[in-house]
Amino acid sequence: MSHSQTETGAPTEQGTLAAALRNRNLILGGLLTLVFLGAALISFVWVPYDVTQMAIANKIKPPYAEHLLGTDHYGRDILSMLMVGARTSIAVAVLAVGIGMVIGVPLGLWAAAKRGSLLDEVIMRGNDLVFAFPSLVIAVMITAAFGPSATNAIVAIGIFNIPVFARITRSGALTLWNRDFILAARVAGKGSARISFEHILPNVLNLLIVQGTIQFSLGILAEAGLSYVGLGAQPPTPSWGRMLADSQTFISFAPHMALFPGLAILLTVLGLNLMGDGLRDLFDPKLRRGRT
Amino acid sequence: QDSLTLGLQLEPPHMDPTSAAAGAIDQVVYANVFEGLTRFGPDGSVNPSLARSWDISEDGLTYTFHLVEGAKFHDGTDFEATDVVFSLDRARAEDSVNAQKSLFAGIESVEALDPATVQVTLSAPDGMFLFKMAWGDAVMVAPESIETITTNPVGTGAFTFGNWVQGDSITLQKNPDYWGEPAMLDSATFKFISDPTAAFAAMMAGDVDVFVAFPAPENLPQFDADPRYNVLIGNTEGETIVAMNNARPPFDNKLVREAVAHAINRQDIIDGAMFGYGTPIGTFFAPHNPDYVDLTEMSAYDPEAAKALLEEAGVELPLSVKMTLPPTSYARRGGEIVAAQLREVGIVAQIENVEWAQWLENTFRNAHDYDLTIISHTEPMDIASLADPDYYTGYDNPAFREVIDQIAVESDPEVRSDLLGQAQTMLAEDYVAGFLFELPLHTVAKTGVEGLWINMPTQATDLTGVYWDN
Amino acid sequence: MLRFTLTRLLSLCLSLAVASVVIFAAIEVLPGDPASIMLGVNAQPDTLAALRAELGLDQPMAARYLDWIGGLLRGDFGISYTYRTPVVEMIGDRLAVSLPLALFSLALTIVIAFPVGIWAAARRGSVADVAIMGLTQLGVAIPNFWFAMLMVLVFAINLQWFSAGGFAGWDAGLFPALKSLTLPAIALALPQASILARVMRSALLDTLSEDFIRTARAKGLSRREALWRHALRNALIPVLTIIGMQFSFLLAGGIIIENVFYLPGLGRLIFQAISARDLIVVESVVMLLVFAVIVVNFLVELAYAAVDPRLRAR
Amino acid sequence: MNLLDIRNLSLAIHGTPILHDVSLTLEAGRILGVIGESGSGKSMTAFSTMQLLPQGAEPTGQILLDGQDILTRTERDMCSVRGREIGMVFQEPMTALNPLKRIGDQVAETITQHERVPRRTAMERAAEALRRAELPPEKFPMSRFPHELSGGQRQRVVIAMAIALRPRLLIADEPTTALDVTTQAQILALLKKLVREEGMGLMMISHDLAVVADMADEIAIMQKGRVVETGPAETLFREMQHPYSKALLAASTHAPERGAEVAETPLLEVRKVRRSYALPAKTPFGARREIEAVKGVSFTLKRGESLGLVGESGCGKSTLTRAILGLEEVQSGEIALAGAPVFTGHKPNPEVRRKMQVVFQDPYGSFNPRHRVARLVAEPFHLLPDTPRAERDRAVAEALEAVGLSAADGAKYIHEFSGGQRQRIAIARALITRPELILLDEAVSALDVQVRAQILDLLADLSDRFGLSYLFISHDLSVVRSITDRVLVMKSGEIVEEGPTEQVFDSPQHPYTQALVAAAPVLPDDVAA
Ligand SMILES: Nc1ncnc2c1ncn2[C@@H]1O[C@H](COP(=O)(O)OP(=O)(O)OP(=O)(O)O)[C@@H](O)[C@H]1O
Ligand SMILES: Nc1ncnc2c1ncn2[C@@H]1O[C@H](COP(=O)(O)OP(=O)(O)OP(=O)(O)O)[C@@H](O)[C@H]1O
Ligand SMILES: [Mg+2]
Ligand SMILES: [Mg+2]
Repeated sequence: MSHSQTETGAPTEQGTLAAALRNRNLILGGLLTLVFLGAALISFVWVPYDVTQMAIANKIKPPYAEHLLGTDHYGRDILSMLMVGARTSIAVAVLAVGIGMVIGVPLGLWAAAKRGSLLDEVIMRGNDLVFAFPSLVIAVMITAAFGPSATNAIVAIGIFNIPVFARITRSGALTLWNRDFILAARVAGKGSARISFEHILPNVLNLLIVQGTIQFSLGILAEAGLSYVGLGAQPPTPSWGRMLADSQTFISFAPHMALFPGLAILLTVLGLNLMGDGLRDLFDPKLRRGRT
Repeated sequence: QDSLTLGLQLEPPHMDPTSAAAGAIDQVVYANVFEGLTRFGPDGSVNPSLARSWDISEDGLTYTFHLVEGAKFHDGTDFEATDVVFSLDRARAEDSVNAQKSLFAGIESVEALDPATVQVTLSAPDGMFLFKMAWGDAVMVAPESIETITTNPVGTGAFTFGNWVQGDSITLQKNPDYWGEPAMLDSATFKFISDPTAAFAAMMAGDVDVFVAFPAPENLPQFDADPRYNVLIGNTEGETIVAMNNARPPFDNKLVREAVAHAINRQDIIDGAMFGYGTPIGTFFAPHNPDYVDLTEMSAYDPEAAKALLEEAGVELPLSVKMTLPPTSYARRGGEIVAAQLREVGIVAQIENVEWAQWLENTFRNAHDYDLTIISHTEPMDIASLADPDYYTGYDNPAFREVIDQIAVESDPEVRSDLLGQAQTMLAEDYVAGFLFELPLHTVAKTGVEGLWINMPTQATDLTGVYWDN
Repeated sequence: MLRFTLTRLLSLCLSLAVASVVIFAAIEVLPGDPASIMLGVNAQPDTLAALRAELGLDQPMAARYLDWIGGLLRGDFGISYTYRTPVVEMIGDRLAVSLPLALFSLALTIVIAFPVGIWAAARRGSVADVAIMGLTQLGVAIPNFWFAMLMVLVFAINLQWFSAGGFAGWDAGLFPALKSLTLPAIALALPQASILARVMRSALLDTLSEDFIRTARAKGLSRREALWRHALRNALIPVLTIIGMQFSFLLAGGIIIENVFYLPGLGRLIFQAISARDLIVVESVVMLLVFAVIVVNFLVELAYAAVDPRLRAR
Repeated sequence: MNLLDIRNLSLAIHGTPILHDVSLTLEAGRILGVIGESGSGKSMTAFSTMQLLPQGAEPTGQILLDGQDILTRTERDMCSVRGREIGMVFQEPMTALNPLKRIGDQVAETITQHERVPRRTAMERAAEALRRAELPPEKFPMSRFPHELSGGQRQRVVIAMAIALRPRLLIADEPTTALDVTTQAQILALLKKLVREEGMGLMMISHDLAVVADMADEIAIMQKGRVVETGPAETLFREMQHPYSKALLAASTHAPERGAEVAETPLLEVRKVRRSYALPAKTPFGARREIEAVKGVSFTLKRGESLGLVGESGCGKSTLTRAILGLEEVQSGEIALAGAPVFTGHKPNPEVRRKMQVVFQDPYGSFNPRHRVARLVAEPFHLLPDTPRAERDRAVAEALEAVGLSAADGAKYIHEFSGGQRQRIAIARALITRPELILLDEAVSALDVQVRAQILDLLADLSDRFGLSYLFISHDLSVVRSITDRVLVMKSGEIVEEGPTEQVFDSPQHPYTQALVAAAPVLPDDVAA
């Protein structure tokens, strides 16, 4: 026990970093996420094959030396498609979850703070209305108004995410408002907005991390559904979701076409989840190792 | 076995073929439940149906139809000349909602001479009149049943309408009182399966016996290799084209259109989008038609020529255009390939996938707001539609119009054939569109089902001759 | 309680009224004309006009809204543009498939998720936990249709235990009807169960560190017993929230699954209706969904109070 | 053989040593009193015996129960030991109860867990246990939820839970801190009876030397994770060797020097305050029932004054505190601080709130588990905008040191502290902005006498220097006597007696006050000297 305990009260940055480094989930998750993020970034400067170029004669080839992950029904290189598709898919999912969180979480906190009031009622019924609209209808409405694009897919999925996060946040916040430390915060003169962010939010963070990673993977898949009706990234811009959707009818004789985008989604989401779990442990004071 | 389950991709919205364009309606009821004065045969020929014969006056203006005897509607009432009058008058009435009202535009009057004879007077001679009377939109309906025709169709056909589980299936029953050759099946059920993968699974699992217009050509080799199934490959009336907006730049310039035509590699599209099925076309005409002229060489794949043409046209490269794609699989897939091919010659076609409703509204109907689109024209003999300068293609050629006008009134087959050839050549020479292929029809059937139509001269699933051969 | 019920009802009515305006406004502005879709590419302008008149589409929007809402109040949802049948009947028919399917898959979801989530939480950090969470990961990330297809390949095509799709209909009897809903219900339940299990685990872990768990253990409860009897209920609120959302979602959200199994459900109805611009059907279904979501959330709110006495007051 | 024999128990949590070679023994039918410094490891020793240590704890040594080592026992074994063989009363009753379960069920669970009895029998026995713990179900229905009980009432639920099965060993960690002296006397009598008549072994952790002196057969004194002295109760106090023990005893009679002047201007005015709680209706549409916790209380607190509030557990003291703080609205009556009402309209008045701070009865629950202590202590700075960061940090460090903690503790989380340490953190938080009025609800109940003396000095000093006023709620009459000028005696939601502290305690008028004063435990005269 030779490590010095810092005498100032401030938590040491190294302490957090060291804890983070000891966290296996965090590291593994971070690595996985980095691989795919890296692939997306590399694709800006280099891909094995141009994804806009087709080679019909060479279509539906299982993996072999020249095409490590095989080719799709237009003879395009699946590896390259995956790399470029990572850009769209990750961007859509991250931003859509971001929109859902940035709007939904405060709404949920607000509603919980004013539980039982008119405001709560208005917020939650508004959420119900948005939630009840089938995402397809929202998608069609948005395309109709603004034309199809990946941006609009982000907005559509983001809108759908808002009530999800609002509800989850509110449910977590409701019980917390009964805790005594809220009284202490109120004695310190903090208003409900401040209490919500300083005291409620950190305590619902676990729920949000879990829900966030779930919505992330649903977002990648939703983009595929939306591009089917015309919203979403327009071809030839590839996206994982659409690669999957396109491969649907080939599944019985060319499973590789679905397998690799499926794996890509799976591993990315897995990475994020591991990271989520890791963060959760990192932020959980009771699980922290001694500050060494 | 005397019942049959058929898979269809689209469910009819309702059962009245005379008040909607949905081919899905005809697909179920044409020739099975409803019959017209004439009807299409499996090869597209026009044959007698409820009119057993007819006389045409010298001037070609008066048609006298002799109706079959003993025909009854399914509700038990007799089919008589007054029903013909009613049906045709209803279709051409002021407030008619018949989707093909133009079929009846030439009719001056319809009269019942006696219960078994009807006289139709035209305002001008029309060589296509009997053909027009064979359409699903011209079938005979019973006046008493008009109120409920959308849910309970009453016709004269070999099958009566049985049961409709909306969203799922429609069952037809054999009509024991049929006036003609009775059906060989006791009942037939149409199941509606829109998802291509589901269609494959349903067929494989044996849930359906026949799938008409099987939607995923990529799965056909599997059925072909399987002795339990037969794959019937036929043709439709669907000319699939890359439509170009002739009315606005850059495609108002024939050179640019020609460049596009040469940039397109038909075989790649047929291989990539249709998995090898489909006959290449070089003009807007069905290749199985005897009057078809093969002009594919005029728009042979030649990217170098395309580039040269673009340069000649003086357009700035890369030329950026929009390609609007409706939701059909041939359009979405074909569009992606076309875009890739165009990119090779310096045309960047931005793909915009749209819904059918939007395509109809923005591309086809009002605004004609598009540069390129892909669509299959499935009506028989629809070359005439291109003559309309207000048509979405925006093709405005008085010479072509004249030829089409002549065809309409010409009844001498030889002259007609010649005129049709001229019209086809004009379209090809003007590079009105990128002509891709004639849409094929794939029907997958269990071995033992016989008597199915192989081709689809009109949207129909004629079950009158279908039987199990065990 | 009486007052509570009354204010709730009032709130419900108000919400529905507002929702009706929003829904109508949002959906009516969609481009695309139902008449033009029905009559296809060869229709003549006069025919289109005639059909629009017949459908009442030539009326001004306000009049159509009043017509629709007036009908709704009388329980008459109007006549579908494309199907030409009363919308109520159509929705009723579809609900007869969708509602049982939603309930079925929700039941499956709960039956799978609860034990799995609890099990994982009880063994936090163990190999079992990691494996289970990995599996739920798979469940969330695997596209629905993929899994559905896989099941069809195995159970319908190879083993021939089930048919590949379709709905036998309730007339055919309870068993055949349920049988035809089994594969779709499983396909729908898999991702939902994965989600629920993850949420369950997370919420449980949060409560497991509370002091009262230690009290329970001091009474002689094993870790697992403490989890079941004390932590579970405390973790239930977020779980109930998710269940509520899942039910609302399952009612009409299974479009993909309905497509893969060609089931005549509500989701496909919406899809068809929106493609055909059968707006009156879309509006009515969305209205119904809003109603369902509000009711479900009201029930969830009641469940909160049932679970947590501290939420009863006020 | 000894019932409990702890041998050389050492403990580290995440590598930080907490206990060093702790050895204790306890025979059946006897009482071991454990006293000592706050944070010295008393509770950890108790948790070790139950094998309910926090995450990351690694015990070494031996804990023999009937000669069998608990540390080597399997978890399964322990499950049948806990609750039946060993019962435990937790130090912090507020968070020890499941908020979602009725108290009757929670008590009955101890029984059903170990014996196959029908639910009815279990409930009857639970009722019996509650009755013995002075919480008769007739007055406090078993259908209540924990949040509907006062601090002392919850503590009694925890006691009922621990004794329901009459375990052979009872570990009571400060079992009576939240109880008024009369109730405390009854509980202590009950415990004694269980020990003497049924041969139970009792390990009683307490800061109240008088209580320990009265109850214990053996006494152990702990400091800094070590047992510094043990011995029989009769002799230990007189023959203490260890300097810490001596210091501890000396501190027990310490009375702070107080020289603050009480101004005549009233600071806090409470007039006819009523507060009632709604209980759920019996039937869904039936009328709501209410219980009145505070029934028209009036008093004034003058500037610079230290006002004591004593009274029966559950008489409404904490409720009154919350009302004064403006945390809950009252049904009727007025509360004004320096002339300004705490509520304007239905909103708490921020101006007034700035002038008040509080130490809640339940220190643990009043801290956000996810914030570090430094941040928690700094929270009231929110009331004073624009305090520079550096100044805050300095103030936090100062406050922590003032209550006997170190500045480094600011980097820890609240669960890493002992009960008394948490209480001190709560005090540090209340003092940090130097408000005009501080409400202290059982603020020193978990502190050892030495630290308590330090805190009381601090309070007196602050009052001297800054004119702070206190409303001091406590069950410990000697503390109230040493720190307050005036005292209010409360019973069943009403103030029954009021007057200068000396006068009320020396010649109580109201029968309840007389009972209180009579029941207060005192150290034997020869020890206290
Ligand atoms: N979870 C934990 N992590 C790290 N340190 C802890 C933890 N819990 C307690 N401690 C430390 O262990 C020491 C002993 O704590 P314990 O609760 O046993 O004290 P105690 O003697 O019961 O004090 P008190 O009388 O104040 O309750 C304290 O210094 C405390 O800071
Ligand atoms: N939320 C509630 N619902 C119903 N009754 C309550 C509620 N909170 C407190 N009570 C009751 O009000 C009375 C006063 O409680 P309070 O907490 O003010 O007592 P107290 O004087 O602080 O007691 P103690 O000294 O035990 O902490 C008690 O009888 C308690 O049972
Ligand atoms: Mg302690
Ligand atoms: Mg209290």
